[in-house]
Amino acid sequence: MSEIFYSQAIRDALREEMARDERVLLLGEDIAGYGGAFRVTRGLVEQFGPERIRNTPISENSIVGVAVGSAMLGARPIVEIMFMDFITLAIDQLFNHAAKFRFMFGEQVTLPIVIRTPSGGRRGYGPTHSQSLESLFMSMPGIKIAAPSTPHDAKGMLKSAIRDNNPVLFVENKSLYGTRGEVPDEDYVVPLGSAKVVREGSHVTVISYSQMVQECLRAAQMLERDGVSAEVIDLRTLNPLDMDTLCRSIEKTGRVVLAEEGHRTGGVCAEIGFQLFEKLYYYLDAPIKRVAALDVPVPASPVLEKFVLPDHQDVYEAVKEVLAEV
Amino acid sequence: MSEIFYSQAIRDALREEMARDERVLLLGEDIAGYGGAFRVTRGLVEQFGPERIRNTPISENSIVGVAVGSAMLGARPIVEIMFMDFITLAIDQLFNHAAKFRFMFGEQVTLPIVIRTPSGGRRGYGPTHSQSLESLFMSMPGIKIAAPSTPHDAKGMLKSAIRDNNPVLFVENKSLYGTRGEVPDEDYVVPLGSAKVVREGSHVTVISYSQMVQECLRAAQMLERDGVSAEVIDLRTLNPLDMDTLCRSIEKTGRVVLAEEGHRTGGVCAEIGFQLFEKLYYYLDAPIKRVAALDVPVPASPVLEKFVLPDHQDVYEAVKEVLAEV
Amino acid sequence: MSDIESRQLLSYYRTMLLIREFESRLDKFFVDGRLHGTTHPCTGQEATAVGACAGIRPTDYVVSNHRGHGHFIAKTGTPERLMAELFGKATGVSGGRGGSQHIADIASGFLASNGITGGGLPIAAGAALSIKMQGRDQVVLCFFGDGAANQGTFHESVNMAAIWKLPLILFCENNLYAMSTPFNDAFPVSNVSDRADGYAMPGKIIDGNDVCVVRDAVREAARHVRSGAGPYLVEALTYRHCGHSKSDGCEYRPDAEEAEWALKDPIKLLRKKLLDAVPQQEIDSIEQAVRNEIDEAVAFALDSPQPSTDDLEGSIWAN
Amino acid sequence: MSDIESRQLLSYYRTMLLIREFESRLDKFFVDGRLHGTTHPCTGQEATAVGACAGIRPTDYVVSNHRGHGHFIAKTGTPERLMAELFGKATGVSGGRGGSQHIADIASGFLASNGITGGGLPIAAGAALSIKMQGRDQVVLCFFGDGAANQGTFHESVNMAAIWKLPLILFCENNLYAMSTPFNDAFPVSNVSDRADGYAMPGKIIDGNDVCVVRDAVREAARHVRSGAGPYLVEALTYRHCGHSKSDGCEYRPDAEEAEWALKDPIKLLRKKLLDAVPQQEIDSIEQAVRNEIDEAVAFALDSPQPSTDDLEGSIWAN
Ligand SMILES: Cc1ncc(C[n+]2csc(CCOP(=O)(O)OP(=O)(O)O)c2C)c(N)n1
Ligand SMILES: Cc1ncc(C[n+]2csc(CCOP(=O)(O)OP(=O)(O)O)c2C)c(N)n1
Ligand SMILES: [Mg+2]
Ligand SMILES: [Mg+2]
Repeated sequence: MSEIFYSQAIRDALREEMARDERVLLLGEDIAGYGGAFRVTRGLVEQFGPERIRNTPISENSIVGVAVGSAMLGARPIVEIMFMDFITLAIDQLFNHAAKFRFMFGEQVTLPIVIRTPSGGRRGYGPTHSQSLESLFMSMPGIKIAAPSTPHDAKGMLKSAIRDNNPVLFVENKSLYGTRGEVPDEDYVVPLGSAKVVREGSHVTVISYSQMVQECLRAAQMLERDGVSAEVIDLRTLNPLDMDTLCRSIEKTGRVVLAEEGHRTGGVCAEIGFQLFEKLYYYLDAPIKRVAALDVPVPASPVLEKFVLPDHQDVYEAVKEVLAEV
Repeated sequence: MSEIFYSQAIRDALREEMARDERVLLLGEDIAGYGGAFRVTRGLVEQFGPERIRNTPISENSIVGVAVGSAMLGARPIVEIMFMDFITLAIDQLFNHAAKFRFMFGEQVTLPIVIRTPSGGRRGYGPTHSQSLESLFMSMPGIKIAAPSTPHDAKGMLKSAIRDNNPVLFVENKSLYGTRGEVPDEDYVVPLGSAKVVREGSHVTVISYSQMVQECLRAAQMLERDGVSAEVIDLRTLNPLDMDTLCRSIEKTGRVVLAEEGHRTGGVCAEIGFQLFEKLYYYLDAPIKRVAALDVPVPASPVLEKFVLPDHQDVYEAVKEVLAEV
Repeated sequence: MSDIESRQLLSYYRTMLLIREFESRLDKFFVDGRLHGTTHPCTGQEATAVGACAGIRPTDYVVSNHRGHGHFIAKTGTPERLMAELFGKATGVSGGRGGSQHIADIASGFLASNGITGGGLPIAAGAALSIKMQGRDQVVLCFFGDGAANQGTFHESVNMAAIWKLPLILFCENNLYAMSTPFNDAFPVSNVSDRADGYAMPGKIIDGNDVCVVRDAVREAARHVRSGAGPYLVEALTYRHCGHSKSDGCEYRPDAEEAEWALKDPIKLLRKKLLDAVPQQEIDSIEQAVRNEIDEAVAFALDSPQPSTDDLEGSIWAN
Repeated sequence: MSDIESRQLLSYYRTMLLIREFESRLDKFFVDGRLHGTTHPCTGQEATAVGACAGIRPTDYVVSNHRGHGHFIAKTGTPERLMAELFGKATGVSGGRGGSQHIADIASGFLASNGITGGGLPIAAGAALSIKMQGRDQVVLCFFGDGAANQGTFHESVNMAAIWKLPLILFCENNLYAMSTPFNDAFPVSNVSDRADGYAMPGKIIDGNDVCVVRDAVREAARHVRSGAGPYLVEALTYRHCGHSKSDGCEYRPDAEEAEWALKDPIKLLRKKLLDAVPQQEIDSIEQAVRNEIDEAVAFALDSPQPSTDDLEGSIWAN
């Protein structure tokens, strides 16, 4: 075990998988010498060269298209989209090409593509550099969605994503890059599609993913001081969803809070909440509450950004409300 | 009153609003002489000329961007995106520009833009010409979503959309173009943000929008033969949502089926269902059921397409299941 | 004309006729209501499809667009599974899921077609990137229309292909219209190839209705791109003899223009050339064989089973 | 030098210094931890901002990009509300919501800047379309970088501007890098303007560090586009004296190149020119005035209230 940064965990996964499988290549803006805007890929070009750590022009839609085409002829491309906000430019190649080719060509092709991208705010970058757009991908069949919250899961899940034969959106909340955690020294994977109970509890189940898991854990600590035992579940993968792990917990607690950094309306929580409601109608002791960003662009001003984005305090309050329901 | 086609209702709204307000212009591919792929704008260029009925090159993202820029200097542009599937190319200009400019520039600008686009399948056009992508827009604050199901509402709501000072996505399910209905001869508007009870009933509330409303009405007829009284609500606008109308109905019926043509997971129903659950937890007599497309691309084969897309039969069965809950 | 040459021309003629017969049979089925959905026929553009595929090697790859039946038949040599696809059958190239606009036959090197105008360009560039990185000597031939050349993907993909010197032939079928939009309404320049210089690549305008001219131009382009010199744009001027899609009556095209291009029908031109070189009877027998082949394709399609709906949602994921 | 000329140069000098001082003050605030977020300073590129805005009329419009402080100050003449925006205050041009990359001051004709590389190009074309349709005689000056020129939006918007002959000046600040990517790694041609022919528009390469050269080129471009002749591309060669953004140490740039461009510092060059024409003391007093003005802007920003959170969600809709 070593304690490393989240960004290092991603870098290690890339390095190990590229060493393991020469079909793996990286495509993205400024990923070579510069190492990407968040320096995640720093040092890789020295080891793998500029062919495999390939700087691209600023052309998001076609970068993804190039990845799709290369995958059709045997490559296993990983694309870095510098900020998740820019993935809006590549939605056509993602949704009408990457997500559909396998199914619509009668399963003739496999598209082992990973799209890595930093999401999230809390840095004062403003409306076009702070979004969490996972929910767009929730409604598009054919793309898996991974969003790990710890260095351990980041490394293990990125390895799974790279070895997966399907397009995978790999979301790295930028607030996580500077967090640390224990990571095994030997090769390991964390399978896609498995949620994890990261804190056991009995009164309420708090469900989240990515950076918001940290906020939920902090809220759980605050709640503990109030005598509330919160179980916290890290979804880790949004597609496919591991509903079993959620249901097991909720059958025990009967109460649920869902949390995400994206906008409230039409968000990830809506889908998960609906599914929980479908499956656990008779187990729930209170309506499910969700914690999410306000339905406005993420402002640059620190005061406004803090107001718009959800944090541990919001989770704490939502749990209190859920517990107050009769 | 006159009975006209849905496509005619749209055309009439365009014609009347363009005559009323010279700032209104149309932008889109083949909208002038050809009248657009579905001939909705046919005849308008003869009346308003090629400056205001402006054919564009095939450049979806920039067409929307041009609309945004023109709106900043006083135009009221209406963009036709030939198939909703192609809106994927314009997501950046829609989400990072049109949706954000007003808020993020401190309310200095208004962007009165309408994006008209035909959605939906049932024509064997295959995976890139059959999608219902409303749910993408549900999670992006700053764009209203209108999706009328009748010629009357199409005309009245398009007029509202054109007169609205915000970006409005105006969804025209292509199966509706050939449907007919009564439309007043005089000027009228149907406000955005108001749902409508299109059939009264007492046992169950069936909620939908756009073409699926027709399927729900057909299901309601079948149910009536079985002695089931279904109330059917046409949402008409997806953003802002008119939750009051839904709640009033459900407080009466206690049971709900939601229906949409888009994919099940992460769809419009998830959000509406969640909100209903939040608001009406203590009124519901059974879990809410949703009817939606399977989570695969819409296939071209008639057999497969029918299997994948939801219809009146699916609504009928869902209602039966909801009524069977204790 | 040498014997080899005339054999070759006969083979082009056969494939071009196959394409035309395929499209005209489809047309009948639509009129009769036996097919629904829509399709973009390539009638009149058979020389670009056949000539371009004749200019590359069988081991090379093709990426196509919405008007792809000709490309498909020219590349794969057979209409059967395409016909089955149009009928939505399990034996269709895409298992009935794709239909007219969404076809692939990976085994034959026909990588993809797609309903998104301009969507194939980055896909083709990506395929060429894989070829280059694997040190193979294939090329990718990407078909696209004049209209597609105004999509952002054209600019972005061609730029990447150029800086990375990818083995990509950009084959533009300039049929003077994008749907109803005449070339000059959508372009400030006279030709798509006026943009080639902006990517430091060759851009060659050719007669797209002469199958040999097309073949030779693509051969030249293939030599260029295979040598590692980067992408090459071929702009073939041609014309569709039909509407853009099923519902198009072509009111936007001047009659005189249509008449002029009718005279340049690539099949008629080739037939005339062949009549000088081979006995009429040989041509007749090809025409009969083509009709038979299409009959058989139709029979195959009709006899084929409907696709299964079992575990359709599960089938979206690869293992 | 005539007196009018020297007055004009002094005024450019003042604005250029204002921009530089603005950026350098911001830099200190970031280092001191008094500002967070990030910013893209335009230090070294003051001549393009000031020269270009001097080449258009006050009633003309500007669309900017992520590196927009200079454009803003050059167009609006004042740094106060931009400084307040950087501090996220209610008095900021965008009410504190936008921050460094998302600024607009409609009243001054500064229409928009945005964090999406290439995103401003269609917006600018659209603004030009409105001008044209309303029969007004303004122009839109759109700033973008060399990197942005590879986005699909460049191709699409320039094409539309060209076919519709829109009054749009495409002003490319080619600072030889897009973030860390040298021009030649992203372009197969030597200059952005090598692509102008592909849109049948003029493309002119100029020294972007000489404010008068920039002004004159933009004047010429403005004349052209105002006359209805369609868009005009000006490619100004320049260099940023700093990292791409706060976190960039510029390791990717050769020292010799940086040194060479340091000699071409547009402010130094202009100062030298001025010293021949006006008394040193006049220059000194401008420098002092600029420092004072920035001090005042900072005081204004610091004294300003935080933005209100009342009904934030409601404020997304216009009535
Ligand atoms: C992204 C996108 N926009 C628009 C369309 C509708 N459409 C289909 S083909 C076509 C015209 C294409 O013209 P061109 O590229 O010249 O090809 P041609 O049809 O002439 O062969 C259009 C606008 C589409 N399929 N995809
Ligand atoms: C769509 C998008 N892609 C990538 C980025 C990240 N990014 C910001 S500026 C920049 C480089 C832009 O280069 P250029 O256009 O030359 O402008 P410069 O920074 O040199 O002034 C990049 C890649 C972005 N903001 N938006
Ligand atoms: Mg064409
Ligand atoms: Mg640059």
